[in-house]
Amino acid sequence: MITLWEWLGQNLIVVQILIKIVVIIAPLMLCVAYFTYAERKLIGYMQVRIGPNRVGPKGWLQPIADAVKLMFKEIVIPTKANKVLFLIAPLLTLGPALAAWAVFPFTDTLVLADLNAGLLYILALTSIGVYGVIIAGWASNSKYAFLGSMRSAAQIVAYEIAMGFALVGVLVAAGSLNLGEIVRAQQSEAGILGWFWLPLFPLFLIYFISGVAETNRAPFDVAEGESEIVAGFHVEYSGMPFAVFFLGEYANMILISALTTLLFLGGWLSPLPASWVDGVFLLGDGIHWLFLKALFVGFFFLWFRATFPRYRYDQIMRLGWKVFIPITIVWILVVGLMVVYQFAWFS
Amino acid sequence: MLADWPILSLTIWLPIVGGLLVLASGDKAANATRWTALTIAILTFLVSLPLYSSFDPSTASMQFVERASWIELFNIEYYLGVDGISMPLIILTTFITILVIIAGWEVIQYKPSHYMAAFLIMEGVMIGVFSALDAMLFYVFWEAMLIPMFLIIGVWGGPNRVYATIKFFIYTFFGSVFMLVALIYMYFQAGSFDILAFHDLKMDLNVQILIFIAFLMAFAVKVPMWPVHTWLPDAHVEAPTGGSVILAAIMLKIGGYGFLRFSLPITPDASQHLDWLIITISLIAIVYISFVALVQQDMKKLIAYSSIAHMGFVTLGFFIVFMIAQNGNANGGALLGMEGGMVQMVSHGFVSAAMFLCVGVLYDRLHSRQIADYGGVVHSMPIFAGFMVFFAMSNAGLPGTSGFVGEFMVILASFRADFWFAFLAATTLITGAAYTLWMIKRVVFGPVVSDKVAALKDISGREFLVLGSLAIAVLALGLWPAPLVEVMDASVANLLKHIAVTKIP
Amino acid sequence: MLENYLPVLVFVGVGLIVGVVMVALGFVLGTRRPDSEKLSPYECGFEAFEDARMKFDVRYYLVAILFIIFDLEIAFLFPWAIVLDQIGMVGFIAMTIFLGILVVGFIYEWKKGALEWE
Amino acid sequence: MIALSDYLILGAILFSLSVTGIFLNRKNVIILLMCVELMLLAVNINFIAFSHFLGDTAGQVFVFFILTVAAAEAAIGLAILVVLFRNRHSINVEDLDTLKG
Amino acid sequence: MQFDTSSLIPVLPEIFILSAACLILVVDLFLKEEQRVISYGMTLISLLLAIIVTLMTSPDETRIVFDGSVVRDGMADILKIAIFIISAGAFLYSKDYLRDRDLFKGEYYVLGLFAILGMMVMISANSFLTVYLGVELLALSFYALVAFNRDSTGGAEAAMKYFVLGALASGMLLYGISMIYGSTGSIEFQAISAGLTNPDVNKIVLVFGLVFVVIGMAFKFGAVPFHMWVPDVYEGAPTAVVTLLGSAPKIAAFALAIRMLVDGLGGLHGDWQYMLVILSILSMGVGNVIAIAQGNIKRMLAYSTISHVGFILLGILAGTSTGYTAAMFYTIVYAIMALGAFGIVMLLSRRGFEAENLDDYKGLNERSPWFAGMMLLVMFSMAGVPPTVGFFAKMVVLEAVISVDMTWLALVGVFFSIIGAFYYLRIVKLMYFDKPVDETPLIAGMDTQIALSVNGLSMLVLGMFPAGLLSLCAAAFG
Repeated sequence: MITLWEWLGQNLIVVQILIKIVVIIAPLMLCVAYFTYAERKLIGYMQVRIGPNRVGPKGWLQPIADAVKLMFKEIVIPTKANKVLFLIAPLLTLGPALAAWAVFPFTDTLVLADLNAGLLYILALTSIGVYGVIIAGWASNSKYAFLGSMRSAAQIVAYEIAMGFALVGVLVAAGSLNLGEIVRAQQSEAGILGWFWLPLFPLFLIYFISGVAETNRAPFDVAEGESEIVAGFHVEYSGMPFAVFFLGEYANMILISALTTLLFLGGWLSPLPASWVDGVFLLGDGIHWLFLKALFVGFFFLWFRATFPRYRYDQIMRLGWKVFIPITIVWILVVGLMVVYQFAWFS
Repeated sequence: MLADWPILSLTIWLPIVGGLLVLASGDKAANATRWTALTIAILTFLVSLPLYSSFDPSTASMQFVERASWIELFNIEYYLGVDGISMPLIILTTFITILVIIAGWEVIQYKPSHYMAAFLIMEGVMIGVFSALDAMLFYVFWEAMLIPMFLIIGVWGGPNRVYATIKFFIYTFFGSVFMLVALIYMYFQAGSFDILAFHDLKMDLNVQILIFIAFLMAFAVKVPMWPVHTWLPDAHVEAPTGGSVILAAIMLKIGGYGFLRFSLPITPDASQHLDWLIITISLIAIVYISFVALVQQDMKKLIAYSSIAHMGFVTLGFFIVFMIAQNGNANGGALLGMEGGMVQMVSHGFVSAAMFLCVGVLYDRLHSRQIADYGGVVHSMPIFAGFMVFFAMSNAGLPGTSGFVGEFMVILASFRADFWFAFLAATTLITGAAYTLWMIKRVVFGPVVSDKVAALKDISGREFLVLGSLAIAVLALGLWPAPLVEVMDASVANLLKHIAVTKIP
Repeated sequence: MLENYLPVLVFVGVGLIVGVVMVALGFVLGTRRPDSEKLSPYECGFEAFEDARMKFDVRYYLVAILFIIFDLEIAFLFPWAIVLDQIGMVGFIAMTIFLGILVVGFIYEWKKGALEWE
Repeated sequence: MIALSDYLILGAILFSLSVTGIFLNRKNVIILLMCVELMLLAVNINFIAFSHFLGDTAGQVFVFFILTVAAAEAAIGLAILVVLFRNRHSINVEDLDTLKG
Repeated sequence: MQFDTSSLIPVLPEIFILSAACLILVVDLFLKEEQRVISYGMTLISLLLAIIVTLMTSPDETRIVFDGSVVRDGMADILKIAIFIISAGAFLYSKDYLRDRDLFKGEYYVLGLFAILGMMVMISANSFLTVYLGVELLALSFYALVAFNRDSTGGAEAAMKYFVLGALASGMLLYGISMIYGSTGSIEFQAISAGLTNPDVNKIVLVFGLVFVVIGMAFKFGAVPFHMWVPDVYEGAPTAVVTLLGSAPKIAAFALAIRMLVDGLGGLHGDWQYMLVILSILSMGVGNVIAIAQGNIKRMLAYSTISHVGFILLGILAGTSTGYTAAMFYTIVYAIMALGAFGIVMLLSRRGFEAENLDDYKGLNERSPWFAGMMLLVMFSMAGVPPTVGFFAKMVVLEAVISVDMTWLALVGVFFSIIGAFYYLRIVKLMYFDKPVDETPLIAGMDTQIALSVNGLSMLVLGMFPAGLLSLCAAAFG
């Protein structure tokens, strides 16, 4: 028999990793929880309401209460549903949304796994999400769920292409698949003006909008479309499986926001030129910039939901195929030319 | 000089190109088409005559040679030439074709232009076979014959024509493709497809035997020899008169010619080794097939079987030479047998053509070939009856007709080999007379069997012309065969010399 | 090299475990009082009268097919993008040709209406 | 360390599985398509393994092209499947019998 | 990174065809239904120009470009030009057929051009990668073309079978390639060829790979026992597509065999020769025998194709330059014959009527003596009867086989060709000896008539003067 300590000693690396993972996931979950709170609160204010305000001071404990409520809800699995797939589907949404953070560089050095193929890994994991949606719709054996999942899948794959092209633009600009490298490539004397959002402005917009569509968020939320197909692919879900879907969706939103920050907004870099702020507390590069920027981007998710009406499905598809893809192709060539001729940002 | 002209090419291509012209002229003006065809046939005959008149009978080497590269890659040449063996057969071809065209004058009403064209093309191709000195050229002509003949039998033939023509095609095709393999094999030994080069080729006995068998398959089917003769009665019966004539008069000769040009000189050792086989089946053809002919109810079938029997003489004459040589009668007997076979071929060309034409004359009138349907024809068609009796006599080997000369020469030669061969061969004089004359008795003589026969009209001027010219040929050859024998003398002697030398290295 | 991937592997595992634990928690804590009405699929009050895995619009197939094609184009673009600064103008022109052909196909789809939804 | 032969055996197993699948499957055409994809992946494993152990990138380039072609193949296969289903209302392999092959 | 623009010149024909295909694809989109003939015309003009481009860029010596993946040599030029001409013929014949069936669409031509491009890539391939890309481009285009008539049940089914078996073949081929790559360390033919002599090469892996490569190739050729798709595809696909599929791709398949087996794996000749012997005998046997039992002319021609493939393989397996010349000659000749045969089939088909049954050919001589004559020539040529060119094709192949002391194989070949003669004769019999069932006169545009006549007469002309084409083929193997 070996003792626990001996075991820990032998598998020190794994333990270290586990600890690091917990350090990443725990705040993340907290963020997710409070993102929902922020959403309700913000939209409330935008619509001149107060939003949640009963549970705890100013409704601070609302997410906790929601979680507890969902925990005690009955899990209904419809007859004729494929039980195994029905339960696996939510996992396929949440799992990748969390696992994607494994390669996420929080600062120059603070990264769990510094992969050279980091961006590919993230692309792969975010693509898995669509399986969750399709499997959920299929396994539920409900017309609405099925319809919702089909719509959602078609939409996700359509925007995946635009997103992929936008990423190619970033890669051309950065010349690396390593997320850390991508951020470092944006470092320059120009500060905020040196980040990729400027030379890649169309791609930046498209990436973010595609991100919104990918996460099935308003105004691209026809897959849920409460007024038409009640709740889309997760109409039959209740209790914790529903909560997992829900968490997955919000975790994905945060992931998209953070990725947008990394790819276009300089990640942890300070918006001010390094020479100005060198050594100045909090104005220099640091993880706090990342948080701020991600928060800023995340805010748009909520803002969109509050202000835009839902798109029609054909409009969504048209936007994805006929607007975004041509623009991205053109802009990839533009960026390519800029890189080849070492124009401004790429000298 | 005349010899500088490409006479052989002319005789080959004139009818072929002419045939295409006839084909193109179509059936709208049928008579004009017929006249065109006839003109071309006669022209061809005239063009071929210098082959005889300018022929130098004193040499065995090839004459009227034309030689040009055809397919360089495989050393295949357009190489033509004739010697004493092939020249008479070419003249025979051009002559018979004229008769065939005339014979089909009114009889053929369905697409006459196609009919005439087929025969003209056929003529050119057959001349090509006789004059080709490049094995591949020979083979091309050899196989090309099949296409027009296939169509002639199939389109203008009798009720069972499809069966007959496909059988004809497959038999002959089957026979010849193995020859192709043999030719290609020899090409690699000799380095070219020159037939004369093949003659000088040295090969092991085993190889020779294989090649001999390959050739045998091709030629035996064509001749035809027992037991691969079964296509012939079918083809003859179903073919239109012209088809039968060409088939019997010329195509069968091509098989015999093949033995002389290929089998004997190229594989003399194998020929000697296997001569018992050929002699045996030749004798079977002569004796057994004659009896088969005896029981035929259909005139064409009867003549077809008689053709097989007569061709048995040809192969007998060709292959008896080895035994004669063994018996010590070196040259004289061998020459006799060989030349007898050749004369028999030419003679049979005339006689069988005439016999088929006679049957054709009757068939055109009554649309029946059954012996039983006729009787007493002599009463309504005296002139025709005269011709028919004459040709029947010749077919039976009556002295004074050409049929006698060849048979007699072969029988005579056989005596020098083995008495019993000669005896068996000679039985044909009796059986041949029996089946021919019995048919004549039933068809021409006796009481008139029906009103139809009584109402028969005698032959027209056109038919008279055809039969008359054949009769002259038969008579001339029978009374004075020397001109024919003379031209082939040197070539046959040369051939015998070739055969006498072993080719085993 | 490969050891870099260990945290990733562990992370994927943890991600899934989090989900599993949560669902399991729901099963443990949640009430379970199923009845046939509750378990029937949502159908606007109707009885569910047929299997819901019905035939669906062929356009979804079309989108899937288009996606496969385009996604692979992206796969080609990725390596190119990373080394573009090294392969320079030749590389750029090569990819322009590639994209040009892609655009031809794209125009074809567009005109043929493969991109229309309604 | 994993040996080259291990990869090759894996490739061979996958390959045989897919070939068996193509020949034995009598139910669903889609499974045929999946078998085809599996076969190409088996080949890819071979290529990558060889490429790695030979230290030569040609194999990996090859894989890249195989992937693309596989996608195009899948696309066309699906398209044919749709046409087939439209005409036949079935994607059952056993129903593919109007042409006697 | 250095790039030599002169290396583009050898691939100009490919570039040209690709551009033409893209251009036609786009132009066709903007055409009205009644202007569709423009796409057709552009396709033919492109093929014509492609011939010119090929001739103009023809190099004096073999050139290998793109890091050894593409080769341009004499054989490539001849085969490509043959493909251009033959596919132009196929396009020409199929116009009316497609019109009558509402299939007259630009896609047919674009897919056809892409298939041609695939063939060109196969022909010019100098590495397994290029070979694979060519094979797939060809196959993918044809999968789509076979299912071109979307309302045809048979077409969809044929396409599905073709697709699955084709993909299986590609998989086999790739698996073999991966083995060869593993043992020789290269995918480029010259390097492989050199690698074979290396004593360290693992012979077992190599031969294992070779087997799979040969199987894949046999699939593409349609050689027995990998022929299952051929009759079904020929029967199910629209005749216009079969015309294209049954003619030019055989040339590409020949090039495939030469490039892979000779250029790349020539050192293993002793090993693949036996495989090809088996394939060849089986193909000739099964093809000829089963063809006799067919009542559908397209199926009959499919089995006839299989038997001809056996003959082509005979030439290749000889392993000498004479053999390759013979096989090349045979392949080109076969493609012309097949083109003619399917041209006639399409000529006889009308709106709403497919002249597929053998009985539809009854009495063709009554209805149109000229085209009956052309079909006669094609059939005799396929049977290998002189003076048609089919005879010489057979002859040179037999010659090649005999030259390597495999006379027995030549005998097998001729034996089966006699069997084959039977069913070709049957067509002739139907056309000439039977009364027509259907008296509808044949209508065809002047262009089709001329093309068909040229096609038919070429059997005869090439048969009388085969030296030119033969020496061209021989020059390819210097």
